[in-house]
Formats: sequence, structure tokens, C-alpha cells
Amino acid sequence: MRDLSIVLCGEAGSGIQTVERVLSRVLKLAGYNVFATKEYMSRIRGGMNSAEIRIGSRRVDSFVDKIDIIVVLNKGAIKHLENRISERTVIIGEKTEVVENERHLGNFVPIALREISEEIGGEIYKNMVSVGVLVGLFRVRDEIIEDYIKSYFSEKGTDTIDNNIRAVKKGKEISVELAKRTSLNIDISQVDGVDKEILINGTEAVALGALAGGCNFISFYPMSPSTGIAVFLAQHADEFGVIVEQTEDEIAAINMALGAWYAGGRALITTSGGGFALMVEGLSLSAMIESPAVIHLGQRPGPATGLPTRMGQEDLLFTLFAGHGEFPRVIYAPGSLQDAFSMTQNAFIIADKYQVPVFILTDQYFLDSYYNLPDLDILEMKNEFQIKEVSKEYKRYEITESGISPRGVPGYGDGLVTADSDEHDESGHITEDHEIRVRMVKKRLEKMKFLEEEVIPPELIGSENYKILLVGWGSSRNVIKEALMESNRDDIAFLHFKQVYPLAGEIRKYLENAAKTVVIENNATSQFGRLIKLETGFEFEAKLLKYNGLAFSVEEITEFISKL
Amino acid sequence: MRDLSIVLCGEAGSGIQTVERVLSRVLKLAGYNVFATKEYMSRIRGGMNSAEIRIGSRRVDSFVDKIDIIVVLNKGAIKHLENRISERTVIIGEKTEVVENERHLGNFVPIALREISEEIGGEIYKNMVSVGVLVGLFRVRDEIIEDYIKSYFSEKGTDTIDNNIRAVKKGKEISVELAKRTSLNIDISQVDGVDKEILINGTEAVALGALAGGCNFISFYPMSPSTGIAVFLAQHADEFGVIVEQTEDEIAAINMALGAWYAGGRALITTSGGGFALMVEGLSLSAMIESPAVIHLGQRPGPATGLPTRMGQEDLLFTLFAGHGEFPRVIYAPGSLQDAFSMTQNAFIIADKYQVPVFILTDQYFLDSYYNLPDLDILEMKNEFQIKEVSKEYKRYEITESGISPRGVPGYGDGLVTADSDEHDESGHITEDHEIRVRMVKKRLEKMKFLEEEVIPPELIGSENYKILLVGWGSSRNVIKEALMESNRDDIAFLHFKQVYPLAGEIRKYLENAAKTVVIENNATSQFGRLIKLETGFEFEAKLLKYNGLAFSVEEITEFISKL
Amino acid sequence: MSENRFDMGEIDIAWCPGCGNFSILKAVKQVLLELDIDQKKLVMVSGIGQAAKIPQYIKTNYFNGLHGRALPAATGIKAANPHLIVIAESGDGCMYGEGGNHFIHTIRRNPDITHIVHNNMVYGLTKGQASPTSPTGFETPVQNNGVFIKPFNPIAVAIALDASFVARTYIAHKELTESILKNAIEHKGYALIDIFQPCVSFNKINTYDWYKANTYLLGEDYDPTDRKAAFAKALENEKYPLGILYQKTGGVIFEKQYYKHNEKPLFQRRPNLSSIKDLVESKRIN
Amino acid sequence: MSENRFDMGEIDIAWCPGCGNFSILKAVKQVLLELDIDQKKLVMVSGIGQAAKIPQYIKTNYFNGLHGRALPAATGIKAANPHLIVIAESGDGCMYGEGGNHFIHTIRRNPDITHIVHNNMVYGLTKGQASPTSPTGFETPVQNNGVFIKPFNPIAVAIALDASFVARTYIAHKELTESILKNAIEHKGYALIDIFQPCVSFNKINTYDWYKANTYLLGEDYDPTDRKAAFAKALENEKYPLGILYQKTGGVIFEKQYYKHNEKPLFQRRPNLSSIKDLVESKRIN
Ligand SMILES: Cc1ncc(C[n+]2csc(CCOP(=O)(O)OP(=O)(O)O)c2C)c(N)n1
Ligand SMILES: Cc1ncc(C[n+]2csc(CCOP(=O)(O)OP(=O)(O)O)c2C)c(N)n1
Ligand code: SF4
Ligand code: SF4
Ligand SMILES: [Mg+2]
Ligand SMILES: [Mg+2]
Repeated sequence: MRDLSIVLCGEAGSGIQTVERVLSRVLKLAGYNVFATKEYMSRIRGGMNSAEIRIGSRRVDSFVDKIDIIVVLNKGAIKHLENRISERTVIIGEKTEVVENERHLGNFVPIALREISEEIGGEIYKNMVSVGVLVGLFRVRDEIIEDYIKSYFSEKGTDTIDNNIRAVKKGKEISVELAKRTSLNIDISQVDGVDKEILINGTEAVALGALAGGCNFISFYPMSPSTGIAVFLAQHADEFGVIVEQTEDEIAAINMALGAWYAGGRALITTSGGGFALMVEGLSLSAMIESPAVIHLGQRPGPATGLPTRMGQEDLLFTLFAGHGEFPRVIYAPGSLQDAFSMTQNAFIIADKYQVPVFILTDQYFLDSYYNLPDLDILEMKNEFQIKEVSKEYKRYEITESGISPRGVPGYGDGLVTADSDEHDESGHITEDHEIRVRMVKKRLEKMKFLEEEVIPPELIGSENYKILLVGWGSSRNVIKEALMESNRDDIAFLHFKQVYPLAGEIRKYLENAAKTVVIENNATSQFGRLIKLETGFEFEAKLLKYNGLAFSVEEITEFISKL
Repeated sequence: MRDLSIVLCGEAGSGIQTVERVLSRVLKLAGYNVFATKEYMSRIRGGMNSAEIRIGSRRVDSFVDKIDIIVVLNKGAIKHLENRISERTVIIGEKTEVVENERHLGNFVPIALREISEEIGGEIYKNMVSVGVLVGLFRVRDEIIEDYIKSYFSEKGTDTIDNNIRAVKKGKEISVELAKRTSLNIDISQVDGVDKEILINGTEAVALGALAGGCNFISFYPMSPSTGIAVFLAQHADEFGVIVEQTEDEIAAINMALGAWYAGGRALITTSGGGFALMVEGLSLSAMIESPAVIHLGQRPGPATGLPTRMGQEDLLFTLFAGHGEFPRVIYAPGSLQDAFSMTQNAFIIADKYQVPVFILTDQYFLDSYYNLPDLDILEMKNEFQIKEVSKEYKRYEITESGISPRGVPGYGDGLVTADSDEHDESGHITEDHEIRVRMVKKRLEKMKFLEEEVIPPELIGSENYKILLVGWGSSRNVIKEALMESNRDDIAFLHFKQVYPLAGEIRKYLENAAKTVVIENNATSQFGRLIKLETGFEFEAKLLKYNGLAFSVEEITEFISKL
Repeated sequence: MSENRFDMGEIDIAWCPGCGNFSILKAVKQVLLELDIDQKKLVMVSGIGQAAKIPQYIKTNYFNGLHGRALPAATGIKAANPHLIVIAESGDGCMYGEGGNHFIHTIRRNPDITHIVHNNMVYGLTKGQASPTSPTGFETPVQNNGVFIKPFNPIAVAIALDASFVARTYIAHKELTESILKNAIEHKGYALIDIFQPCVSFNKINTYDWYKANTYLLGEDYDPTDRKAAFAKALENEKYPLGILYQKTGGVIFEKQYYKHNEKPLFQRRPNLSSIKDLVESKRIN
Repeated sequence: MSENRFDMGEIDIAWCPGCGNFSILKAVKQVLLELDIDQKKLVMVSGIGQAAKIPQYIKTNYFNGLHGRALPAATGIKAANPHLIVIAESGDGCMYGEGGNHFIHTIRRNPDITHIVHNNMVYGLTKGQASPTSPTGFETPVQNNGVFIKPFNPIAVAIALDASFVARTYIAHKELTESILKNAIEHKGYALIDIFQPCVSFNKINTYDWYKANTYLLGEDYDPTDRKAAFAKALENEKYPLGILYQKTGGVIFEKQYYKHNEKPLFQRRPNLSSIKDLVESKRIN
């Protein structure tokens, strides 16, 4: 057994998140590689949500369809997961929660969750009993669990801690019985050092990257799935000297952030589709005043409100062309946690250096997925801060040889610092002079040249002698990678783009080396495929597009590959 | 002499607009072909503005650089027009307004405008004296002028009328003297029937087209150069039963318009760059609720506030990809007044029929340019109204064989009408069902197929056996056309796109027939060129791009052609 | 009340058990029934949020638009067809936060619509951030040191803008709520009803008990026509007064201005091509 | 006043001859000088419109941003560096129309900024459409039957939101205006000054004469600390009162909340990579 997939399923508010969190942490602390992700409805209680936890002897970092064990927390769970249940799936849960006619699906192993939890002190302990059952199957040492529970519930007092520990123990007891069944006799090996690794998700990777990039200001308006970044920064605001301000709307958010940059802050903006739509005028402003800007855009399926808590990659071309007038920009779409971290850090560096907006495109799947990794590589920031002390003669929009006007801030030096949304001269004053206009347009657009030099190249995964090339971007990286490895095909490679604009120069070479090219995207119109065509003229032979609101699974890609 | 170009130049508020208006009307009424356009600064008084009036023996409908006669209304005019003055230019004006060292430019013909006007009753008559001088040179009959002045000033009372008539007469007297100079001896022929033609500008063409399309609602927020459409509709609101509402911001404008469409109105939205940026979320809403929408977008040079009163074609790709999520749209960019009229009418028909947003892209040059044309062809609207009476079983988003769900309005029939910005089922209720999601995405996107059938094809102007193909879109049509005719080259043709999205199928054929292709645009990044590449893979050999805020002139294009 | 033609039957309602939204839904449906409103002529307009889902649970026409944008859509609907009864209903974040500008300018316009705000003093759907009406000190995952800016006072602002009907109620007062709703719907012109509604999932401060302890009913003798007195009432925050705080009649009604020359709702209008031709003709002479 | 270090020298000012904006510019520069403000520490923030051009005519730092968006930008600037003196200044359309939502929420935030509104009751730059403060009956090319919706009352709204300083002046009253501006800039917290300013090009109703006839100065005995009385004053519209209508002290100041733990303005802060590493470390155990 190389890896195992456990899915917890129940209503919103039934505690899935706690189970997911405790289970993934404890298993990692016990030395297992883990991956955890979730999908949930746009509501607070009720409905049907699920979380998947994969445990592997090797590293696991992507979503699989297959379910080895389902823990049913509420009625409706089996129906919700129907398509993913196979004969080998073990279903663990209360008898009353699994309806008679669902029993033909998988193997049902009833346990008296409710009864046991009532004994301990109430139904709320159901979740911890489940955790107990599961960690029991992995034979995790009591000490690890107890320590974790103590820290997890540290603010809730000893009663809560004791009860939860009892619940877990009860669960473990049951698991001893269960493990006698072959199907539940798990043999995944622990791996040395995994217990010491870090376990984070996409949200944390981006937020930590922002901190590492010197982010000290974030103005935002709540919107799924982007809010988590602001929550993370708020929770560490005092420690890191970050101003976190929730605004009245997204328009205020971006204008406040631009005000902050102007006065010397390093501001992050975090939003999602409709929220970003409201920021488009502000984006255009950032270009005109040559302000740096870093925008995290958590994509979700549209149009309009669409599927607010689901995943999609539908905003690429929108991001690329958003804003009236013409101006350069950079768009990142990290595919791994390390990338999310370092690209967000880099976003601040590039934005600051070239005074342009830099986007980080993610989605719900990416933001909500955890896995363990050894560490995060942090770039030491030394000379990366571009603010200059200004002299009396300072002109904010001076046309310099280097092509970039030094950026000053008001109150630092003897000069004056101006920002003007109208076309302006070098001093930043409004002008309608047609020649200055042309010079200023050129000055702004010529930054593309620098940005092209700073491109983070695509990553080629798999055989260099490929005949078939799969192309993807953003959050699908790990899924496609695993599927490719799984498929054991040395005629296929996968080219992953973590930077989607501007594109690296050598793309055509990669594409033309292939006899067949396939672009894989979570949208219906193949936006990245169109972007490649726009930039290189190259057209993909085939597309694999998914836009039902869910991420690709390893199996989907594997199956697709098998037909190539 | 085939045509003559007169330029009036002076400060904002100095009455250039009155002169332009009276002169162009009177000359047309006298049987001359006329074209009038203007350029102005973003201020109310002062600065330097100019208006060009071309008078032709043949039809004139485009901007030329050359100036035959300048009428100087204020100091600074000569400097403002410096680059356009040749040795043959006659400068008419007050001695004191033309500085000594400017005199080497052109031929200065001083006239005592101020003195004469003071005699009549004040400096404000300066303008009418100038009008008199000019119409005098054209030997326009007194009757025509007097009639026009009477109707133009009808609300101001007889004193004003009399004084203005006297001013014009005074001017005419001077012109008798002036006409003795060869340079001012004008021989442009009147053309039969021109006096009976209509004289309108782009703003009027769009607004009239909207009325013809059944527009009965317009919500807008003022923004140059788009406001004129709303002003026109306001002035005819009572007559045509149009609700004209100025909103608190652009977001309200688009949401109010969508509310109006939902309840059975036919709403026009008129805006410009930054205003449209604020409407992007609403645009995405229109797609999700499958509401028709007609958006007139008067482009202007950006980013941000940019050059608010100038012209540009910078918002094509922004318009094409604006909005989160994926959805179809139609983008028109009329190049002639007739097109502006009928395409706006058609925009309402298409929007209504396919329940999609339709854009009309214009710019300041197009909106502010007048010329005479015989008539406007109006499409009789008979069965073009799509609203259906709804039965009890009505489902707003029913998946039908035709691909379009019948559109009902609340209160008309027994059924209920829903609109939902979330993903929804056929009844319009929120859903997170992944299969319904996919069906709904397809349903929305498959409208592209119909829209492609409705494409207005590009217009080929010039020789069919071209070797060189010039390509343009929108407002540059007449300028490029005239330059091509002027050039007398039968190896060159001009392909003008009045619909820029979706594109007609046969484009590649046109392009590939040419040995050389050139795209001509008023932007710095060749947006239409990129769009063609995106849609067809075809890349232009050459580009002629202008982005200083001014329209192309016939001479610029002629010169460009001469080097081809 | 067992049978109500506004009922949707067996549907899945996405609210949390115990939430105040259920009682609002019930009250609204009850009042619609009692006023004998023709559901075919009713349009419920909402934005996005938990409260904003309400039209989905009522058998009627609805326009469930964008977060913050219910009011302009509602105004457009009413203007396009003044025979429709239009109710705009959504949460406090939607109406006073994202939609703040429309709130103030819709009051100025005074269309004949009813504006119901579920004021739970929190952003429910996005999981518990502060809303404009959250009390000072309110702790959330983002405002983790507690809200320090002043709560938005919709009642005072509405009175400052001379809104034609301004009321506040607390949903546990079923009768009061229903009577205010009735009055508001029957009122000619814009009517605001701010409804205190406990969010059991995210607001642990403004609970059922808290509302009970911190509100009182305006007395019989309260005169809602005195604007200055109403303003004084609006400022009370030891205990919040419930009832119709301010009402005036006779103001200009937005959509009426547009139907002076032509009474047909827009969907019945057709372009008058011959007048358009006349207008084009006029361009031959000036 | 002949020499003022805030003067720009010989520049082309894009306002119409006779416009009230000139006097506002003069008054603002005069007050800045009298308060001995260091222009290097001053930031003028504006939106778009005729009034919004004012920073271009003052020798200082400025952020001339988007139409309607001066206040959030100003708030961001003040938050990023509380040592700066921040004045947000623009027209009535910009601040109360497009920017209405920021107006109400900036008041709630109460940053220490001065908010000057050139209230000419019209959209100047876009050539004379009605603004939110245009009087009923005001005819324009678009509102050609006259404005019929109620004018926005910024003073009443600001008081309703408990703004910490609310004043109105008329620019022809040079001394009053200067004294209010001084008070406002020195006031700790958000300060609104709505300045009546005649637009000679587009507003033929609210002329110099009209303002003279329709305003009066608040008496010496007027007490600006009484919120209810201030509200009553704010509603007067026979004649509009001029002066500081409302002022309170001691409120929480927005940006101060963010400098409790760290006094450095943001431009002096650097990421603490070792703490970030510690935070990453913590992800090994939970
Ligand atoms: C433009 C935009 N910004 C943000 C969101 C995310 N969003 C959805 S509901 C909501 C707030 C909900 O709060 P409220 O309006 O008070 O309603 P409640 O859920 O409390 O009933 C937000 C911020 C959105 N849908 N659209
Ligand atoms: C988003 C946006 N919408 C519209 C405009 C056009 N616009 C420029 S100034 C202005 C109104 C100006 O009125 P006001 O703010 O009162 O200033 P004034 O010119 O009267 O001083 C408008 C609508 C714009 N620049 N940006
Ligand atoms: S989140 Fe709060 S307001 Fe929303 S349904 Fe749940 S309890 Fe009610
Ligand atoms: S348009 Fe009006 S407000 Fe603007 S500068 Fe001219 S007179 Fe002043
Ligand atoms: Mg709420
Ligand atoms: Mg104004």
C-alpha cells in the first residue's frame, strides 16, 4: 500500500474542519506524509461538505478521486460521494446515518459514534472519536495525540482537553477491533524526518510569502476564497507590524492600498472575481501613477456570483487585459506551496522594482490544500527596497536612462512626491502635450522589456524526449505531475507554467518539440491555450477542460493520459 | 480646388462651438458638402481648442491636417496649430492676437474683429463676424444665413437675433474685400441636393440608433466623451418615452439598467474607460442572468484619467475580456455615421434576441465629427421584440432546443420570472450541482455560435486585386478610405472592421491574399492586430500606431501609403 | 398560516438552525399574504449574503443580483414597470457596506420600494467578519483586537436624508415586525426597515438575549412625523428604540416623474419609427 | 501674503475666470502658511473634477487619484505614515456622488485628515450636469425638466455619523473660511469642511448673490458640541448656517490604532525574516 485516502463527509458546521485539522497534523507528527483538501458549499450550516486526507509512504500533494475510507458524519454523505465510492471503499459511520439502500456501496463498518460520544459528554465528541478510530488504524502513539490535543484546545481549559483525549482513546479502542479486517489493516510506512516537516496550505504559503516580501499593509473586503490571506495576516499583524484594514468595498481596498504604497507602505490586495472586477479602475490607476501593487486573486467559477466556494481558472484573460488604457503587468500562478511562497515574496520585489502591478492567481483548491514539505526557502531581502530619499530637484516621473523613475515617498528627503491619474509630465503635473503623452506611454510600456527578463520559466516535468506535451498552469501542477509519474510514460512530459504573463521566450521550442500538445485547464474556453496562441501563434492539438467547480483528480488525468 | 479646410482656434469658452455649428449648418444649407470636427482640452475656459470645417465639392467625411484658412479667436492659436500651418495657409484674425514672430507662418490677413464687434454691441459678436467673413467667402445668400440665425437664436429674443445678423453682414462686407486676394478666392462648387441632406455627428447617430432599436431607458454617470448620448436622449425623452436617469456612480448605472431590462425595459448604458471599469462586475452579472445589455463605450486615452477629452482606441481587449467568468459578447466599432446608427439599432436586436451584452465602441473623434449624408436607413422593427408572456410552468433558464431560453418579464403572464447571479438551475434557483453547472456553462457559451452567424462582415474598400492590405477598425474608416482614394494605388486595398468581435469567418482569406498586411490603430500595442492573431493565428507584417490622443489625418495615412 | 401561496414547499434552506432569518422569512410571507399581494406582480430584489438568499425561498419573481447592488436594480425594475411591487432585501454588509452609496442615493430618489435589511451586525456568509453595524469591541478572525471604528447608524443617516419611512424592529417581536412590514409596503415611497436579527453562528455578542435586553418599543404616544425628535431617538444606544421612527408623506416619488407623459410600462412600449424619422428629418435643417 | 512658499509661480490654471475655486486655493495656501506647515510633510489628495485639480496648483506632495476615490487613498496615506498631514479635497460630485460610500465610511474610521469639499452644486468639469447637492428644480442639459430628487445634505449625514468636525463655509467669507480651515487642520480626527463655491460657468442659480442671500453666520453663542442642536441646524434650508456646526474631541483615531506596537511609518519598516522563519518553524508542530 503506497497511500491511502480518507474522506470525511458531513454537514457544514458538523466539525469536519476540526477532524481534518487534527488528523492531518497528528498523522504528520507521527511521521506520515499527508495531504489534505476540502470542498464545501456556500453556506454555514447544513448541506454537504467533505475533506480528503491522503496519507502516503511517499510524498502526497494532490487530490485523488479514490476513497479508501469514508467517515460519515451525517446522513447524505454517501449520496454526496457516490461517484467516488468503489467496492474497496470502507464506510465508517453510525448505522442511522447510512441509509439502507446505500449499503451496497462499499463496505459498511458501523460504529456507535453517537453512543460513545454521549458517554463522554455529548455529540460534539463524535468528531474526536472518529479521529481516534483513524489514528488508531495508523497506530499513532498516544503521546503524540495527547500533546497535540493539549495544544489545540489549550485555550478551552482542562475539561475540554480531557474529554477530547478520552474521546480519541475510545476511538482508538474501536480501531483495534476494526484493524482485524484486512481492508482496514493499513500498512503505510512512516518516513524519517516527516514529523519535523512543516504542514501548510496555499493560503499560508501566500501570506507567509507576503510577509517575507515585506508586506506591511493589507486592505481588503471579504470574499471567498481570498479572505484567508487577510485572516492570516491579521492574526500575525502585531508581531510583524502589518496594518490590516477591512474596507467598505473593494474600490476602497485598492485605492487605500495605492495610497499606502504612495506613502511608503508595501500593500497586498486580496480578492476574488467580482471583487477584482470592482478594482479594475484602481488597477488602471496603479499603472498611470506607476505605483507598485501586489494583488492576490483567488479565482472562482463565474460569471457573477457563480459558485462562490468552488474552484476554477477562469480569470486569466480578464486579469491580463483588465483596466482601461495600456500598461504592463505580471501574472504568477503558483503550482506548489514553495512556489506560492517565493513567488509572493518575489511579487513584492518585482512590483517595487518596476513599479507595476503583480498578480498571484490561485483558487479555492490551491488555497485550501495542505501538505507537508521540508521547509520554505526564503530569499534574504537586502537591497530590494527601492524607496529613494528625494532631493529638491526630484521629479517623480523623470525619464531616466535605466527606464525606471526613482520612487520617493512624501516626507523622506527635501523633494516633493506627486501622483497624477491624468497624463502628466516628468514632474507629475497634468499635461495635454501630445509629445509628452507619447513619451510617457512609451516609458510605461517599455517596462515590459524588464519584465520579460525577470520571467520565471516554465518547469518541464518528465522525460525530455517527449512526443506528447501536456501543458498546465497554476494549481493543477501536482495533480498532473502525479498522474504523469503514475502513468510511467516516457513519451510524455508536462510543462507547468507558474508565471503566465509575460511568458518565457523559449516556449515555442518546448511546444514544437512535441508531436502532440495538450493544454489542461479548469475553464471552458481554454484561456491559457488562447494566451499561448496570442503570444506565440501556436495552437494546441487537444484540450482537457474541466469547469464543474471541482479540481482535477489524479485519476482523471491518468485516464486521460492512458488514452493518449 | 476640390476642398477647403477652415480651422477655428481659440480658448475654451470663446465661442468656437457656436462658429463651428453655425458655419457648418449654413454652408450645408447653401449646398456645400461639409465635415466638422473638433479637439479640445479638459477644461471649461481658457487653454486652446480648435474646430476644423472642411468644405468639399465632393463628399468630405474625414480629418485633414492641412489648413487653408485659420480663424484666430485668441492669442496662442498659431502656436497651437504650428505644425499644420503651411505657406499657403491664410490666417485671419485680430492683429493683437497674432504675435509678431508668428507672422512668418502662413499669410496673415488682419481684420478688426474686436472693433467691428464692439460697434455692434460687444466682443461676443466677434464669432458671428468671423462667421460672416467665412460665409461671405462662399458667397452664401443672406436669406439662408438669416433664416438659420433666426432659428438658432429663436429663444434669445429679437435683439440678439438682429445683432447677430448685423454681425454676420459686417463680416460678409469684409469678405468682399478679402476675396480679391487669390488665396481667398474660393471656388468650391455647391452640389444639388446637399442642402436637403442631414448633418449629424457620431453622438447623434448612436443616440438615434438607440431610439430606433427601441431604447426606452438609459442610466449613466457623466463621463467624456460618452455623456452626449445621454444628453441627446434626455432632450428627446418625453417625445420618445425614454427614462433618462443620472445615477450616483457607474455601478448603479449598470445595475439599474439590468433591473430595467429584467422588468421589460430596453436599456442603454453609456460610459467611458474608467466608468466602464467600474461596470465590469455588472457586465459579468448580465452574462449570468442572461440579460440583454447594450453598452456604448466612448474610448479615451488611458490609463486612469489619462487624456479625458482626447481620442484613442485602447479599450478593445479590455472590452473583450472584461468580467470574471466566461461568457460571450458582441463588439461593434462603427466607422461611419450610417453604421453607427444601424449598428446601434441592431445592438438592441441582437442583445434582446440572444440575451447577451453588445458593445458599441466609439471615441471622441467619432462622436464629435459631423458630416452631411443623404439619409439614415432605418430598419423597420416588427418581430424583433422577444419578450414572451409567461405561463405557469415557465422556467427562466429552460434548456431549449433552440439554445435560447424564452425571456419573460414579471407581471406579464401567469408565471414567475427569476434572475440569479449564482449558478442556477433552469428555474433560476441557486444550485451547486456540478452537472447543472456544466450544462449552464455550455448553454451560455454556445450562444457564440449564433453570434457568429450574425456577424457584420468587414468592408473591403479599393481594388480587389490588392497586394497590400491595410486593416483598420472603428473611427479611422473614413480617413483611411480617403487617403487610399487619394493615393490612387490599385495594388492596395483597405479592410475595415465595423464588428470587431466575434470576427467574420473569411478574414484569413482576405489577409492571405495580400503580400503585405498593415494594421492601423490608435493605440500603442496594436490591440486589433493581437485580436486577429488570437482568433486566426495571422500576424501583421506592419503596424501604424498612433497614440498621442489625436485621430489620424488623411495626410498621415497618405504619406504612409506612399512609402509602401 | 399553515398554507401560504408564497411557500416553496419542501426546499433546502441554506440558513443555520436557530437563525433569525427564518422568522424574517415567515413574517415577510405572512404579510404578503395578509396584504393580498399578487405574487406575479411582486419582485423581490436582493444582493449576496445569507440574508440575500431570501427571495430564493419565496414563491415569487425575484432578481437576486450582486453583493451590494440590490437597490439600483430595484430602482431600475420599479422604473421600468411601476405596477410591480418591489421589495429590496438583504444583509447589513450588503446594504450598508458594499451598497452604502446606493443606500444614500436611493433615499434621495425616493422610489416606491420597500427596503428590508437583515441587521445581524456581522458578515454571515463570509464567516464572521465585522459588518458596518458591528459594535465596537466586536472580535472576529480579522478584527482580532476588536472593532474600533464606530458602528454605522442607518436610522440616523436615513433620517438625515429625509427618507420617507424609517423603521427598526427586532425579529423576535413578531407582531411589531409584521405591522411595520405592512406599513412599509403600503407606504408610498421609499421605506427602510432595519431588522435586528441574531446570527447564531457568528455573532456571540448580539444574541437573542442581548437584543431583548437592549431594545424597547416606542410608545403609543411617539410621533414619527417630527424629524428632529426622530433623529434624537435614532441616536439612542443605551437601548435601541423599535418601531416606526420617522414617516412623512407627500414627497415626490421617483418613478412617477417618468410616467407623466406615457403610462405604459416599458415592456409595452415600441419605438415610434415615424417620430424617429421626423427627428432625422429635422437634421436636414439644423 | 505676496510671497507664499506654496505658490507654484507662473502656471496655467485650468479654472474659469471668476470661479470660486481661486479663492479656495488662496485660502488653503494662506492657512497652510499661517499654520507653518512643512510642505514636505503635507499631502494633498484629490479625485477628478475642476475642484480636484487644486493640488496641481500648490507646491507640495500630492496624490491626484480617481474620481470619487480621494478618501480611501488619503486614509491609506495617513495609515502608512501618520506623520504626514493629509488633506483630501475635491468637488461635490466627486465626494458625495461617486465617492459617497467612502464619505460615510471614512467618517466612521475617523482618520486624522481634513476633508475639503468644493460644493458648487454642479458637475463642473463634465459641463454642467446635476450633482448630488444640486437644488430641486435645477435645469441642466440632462436634467432638462429640472432636478426632482432631494439634494444630498452632507452636513446632516456627517452629524448623523458622528463625524468629529463638521463645518460649512461660503468662500466669499474669506476670514471665516480661513479660520474654519485652520481649526479643521488642527483638529485631531476627521474634519469635514463643505465650502459653498459659485460655478460661474454652469450654475446660474447658486451664484455669488444667491449664496450671499441664502446663508448666515452662526452666532458666537452657538454651541457646536451639542449633536442634536447641530442636526437641527443642519436641516435649516431657508438660509444655510455657516460655521463649525459640530465638533467633538476624544474619539478614537483610526491610524493611531495601528501604531500602538510599532511607531515606525511603514516606509521605514523591513521584514523581520527571522520572525518569519520562526513562524514557519511553528508550522512543524501545528
Ligand atoms: C463584490 C463582492 N464582494 C464580496 C463578496 C463576498 N460576500 C458575500 S456575502 C458577504 C457579506 C455578507 O454579509 P451581510 O450582507 O451582512 O449578509 P449576511 O450573510 O450576514 O446575512 C460578502 C462580503 C461578494 N459576493 N461580492
Ligand atoms: C469613474 C469616473 N466617472 C466619471 C468621470 C467623469 N467626471 C470627471 S469630473 C466629474 C464630475 C465633476 O464634478 P465635481 O466633482 O462636483 O467637480 P467640479 O468639476 O464641479 O469641481 C465627472 C463625472 C471620471 N473621471 N471618472
Ligand atoms: S450565518 Fe448567521 S445569519 Fe447566516 S444563516 Fe447562519 S446564523 Fe443566520
Ligand atoms: S466650471 Fe465652474 S467650478 Fe469649474 S472652474 Fe469653471 S466656474 Fe469654476
Ligand atoms: Mg449580516
Ligand atoms: Mg461640483
